[in-house]
Amino acid sequence: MSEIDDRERAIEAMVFASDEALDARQIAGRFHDELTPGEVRAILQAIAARHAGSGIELVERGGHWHFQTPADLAHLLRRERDDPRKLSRAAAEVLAIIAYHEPVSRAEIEAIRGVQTSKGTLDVLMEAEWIAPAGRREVPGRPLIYKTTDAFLQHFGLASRKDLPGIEDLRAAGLLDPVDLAFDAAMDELDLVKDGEEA
Amino acid sequence: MSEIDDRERAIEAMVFASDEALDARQIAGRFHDELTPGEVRAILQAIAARHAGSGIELVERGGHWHFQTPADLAHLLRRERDDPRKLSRAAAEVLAIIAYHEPVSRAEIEAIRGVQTSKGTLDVLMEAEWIAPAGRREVPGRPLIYKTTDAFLQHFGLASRKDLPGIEDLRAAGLLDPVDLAFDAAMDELDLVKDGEEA
Amino acid sequence: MEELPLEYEVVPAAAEREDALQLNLESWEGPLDLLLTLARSQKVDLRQISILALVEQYLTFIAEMRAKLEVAADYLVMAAWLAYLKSALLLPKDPTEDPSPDELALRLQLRLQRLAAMREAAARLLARDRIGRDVFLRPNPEGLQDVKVRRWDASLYDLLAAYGQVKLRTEPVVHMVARRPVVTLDAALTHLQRMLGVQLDWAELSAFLPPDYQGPLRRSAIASSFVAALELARQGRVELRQEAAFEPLYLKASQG
Repeated sequence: MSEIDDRERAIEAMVFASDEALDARQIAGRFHDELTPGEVRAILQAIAARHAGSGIELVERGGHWHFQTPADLAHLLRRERDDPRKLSRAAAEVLAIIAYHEPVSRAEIEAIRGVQTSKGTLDVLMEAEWIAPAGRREVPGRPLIYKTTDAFLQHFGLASRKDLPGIEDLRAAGLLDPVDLAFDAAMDELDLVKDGEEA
Repeated sequence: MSEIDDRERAIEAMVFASDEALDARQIAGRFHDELTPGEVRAILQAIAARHAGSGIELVERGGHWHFQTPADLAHLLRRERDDPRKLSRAAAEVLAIIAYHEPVSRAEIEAIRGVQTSKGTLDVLMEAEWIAPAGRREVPGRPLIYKTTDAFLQHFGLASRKDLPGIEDLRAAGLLDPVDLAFDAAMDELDLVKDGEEA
Repeated sequence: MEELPLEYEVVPAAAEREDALQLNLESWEGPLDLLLTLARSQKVDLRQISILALVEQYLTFIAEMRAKLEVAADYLVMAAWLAYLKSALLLPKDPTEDPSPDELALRLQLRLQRLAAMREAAARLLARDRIGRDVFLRPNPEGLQDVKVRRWDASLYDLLAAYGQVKLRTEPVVHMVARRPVVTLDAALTHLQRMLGVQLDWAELSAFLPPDYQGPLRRSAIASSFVAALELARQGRVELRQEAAFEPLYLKASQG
């Protein structure tokens, strides 16, 4: 195996030893900024490439990097382990709505689900650190709005929100737009069709 | 990088994700003994060799294998941060006494200060590396005696202890005036300045 | 859209269950959810779904439930609204009606599509490779440490000032109280009264002072004489005059 650069070794050890995922800026800081975050990122990518196909992989989640086992080995490793937190159906839906629509208020979540959201549901998601308040919506009542966190991306193995399954298709289909907006669009289309027929 | 054998990947992931160091027999057991402990050991050695020189190492301790970061990188995993603290008045007094009277024992310091000196005060000065023990006084009890260090001279910008101002200099500088007298003197000076301005 | 296995499988629609008695509304997350479940049982794309058929299914279901169980209010509100929608859809179209039943149906359809999209998104999210289930982290990392290094700070001035205070504290202290020359109030009163007999016109306070009083003694004499003048004025034996604040103070013996 070719000689590994000292800085690459150091960064590899840092990420390996860290008890939480690190981002390039944190790592650069540990080098007293002798390296730029950009350089750190390039080195992280080199490390990830070196581990590709092995039993350990270096992955990026929301800009933060950590080592983990490859998913295809899950069956060998799952033994004697507790299942991760089992989400209720309501919690899973609320989480999905926040992830795909963020930031959203509770009222907006309820508009999609057609049912009131119990306080407990948001609490469970906040306790798991998958969602966090993201300020207030500047509308009457100034409702709190929520967004997903880096821990959410990490847990679900997403490099970024763009990786949310099917998000592009949903957006393209207008399924992430509010009903009012979709309704107006549908009516416009209908009018166009009618106009076309009449012409 | 050459293709890594599936079993090698699996063993690597197992050791990585394990709470504790694993021995070859435990690993073979997870493969339902399709591998002999000897084969497992050979694979572990191959994994260790693959990581040699990187920021992660696979090591054997008493037949049990685990991943760790290389010892020579330990300093990078610790980050030292300065935590500046102002020296207490008591510590400044003790330091000054040692500087003016060195070498002195703790009992002598107390006699000069007129108050008891806590052990912690001397510890702080030793931690700052401004004082150091300088042997023992050949009197009953053989008390430890202290002197100032080169670091002390450096910190306070002194070429040698002879540069410390003498008692007369201190008096001239007003440093031997009682605090209230010194205050009055300062006020007088202020008045002079004001008068000057008015004139 | 592709159907994914849900981690939480929904309760089958009532029609598929023999023991409809055991169904309860808690199986659904509200009326919209029940509608969606019914819609899925039609096994057609939500965009092609017959809202009328769906509404009928819902109303039938709620009617059955009502016979057997206490039906939650929001299900009944939905039922009432859907009954209205159903009648509107069946009646001949009234162009003046706003919103039109078709528009209401479209809105319902859009809502169901959105809920279905999120339901599916949730399932796909939960099916991802999750930490602790599919991928594993290092259980006991060494951790990165931040070590604080204490750095003591003091200036040479601090040091010398501290030494000065030590010296001062331990030096034998002698208090010398200097005796200062003063003119007492009594002396000033006596002197002033005597002088007023001589001086008949207005005169400045300083004119009443003995000319040989100099330095601190003179300052003391001014102070005492001033107080004495106030006292004599109070007794009505002297008049005081001053042009303005800080101007010279003039005295004159009272007439009569």
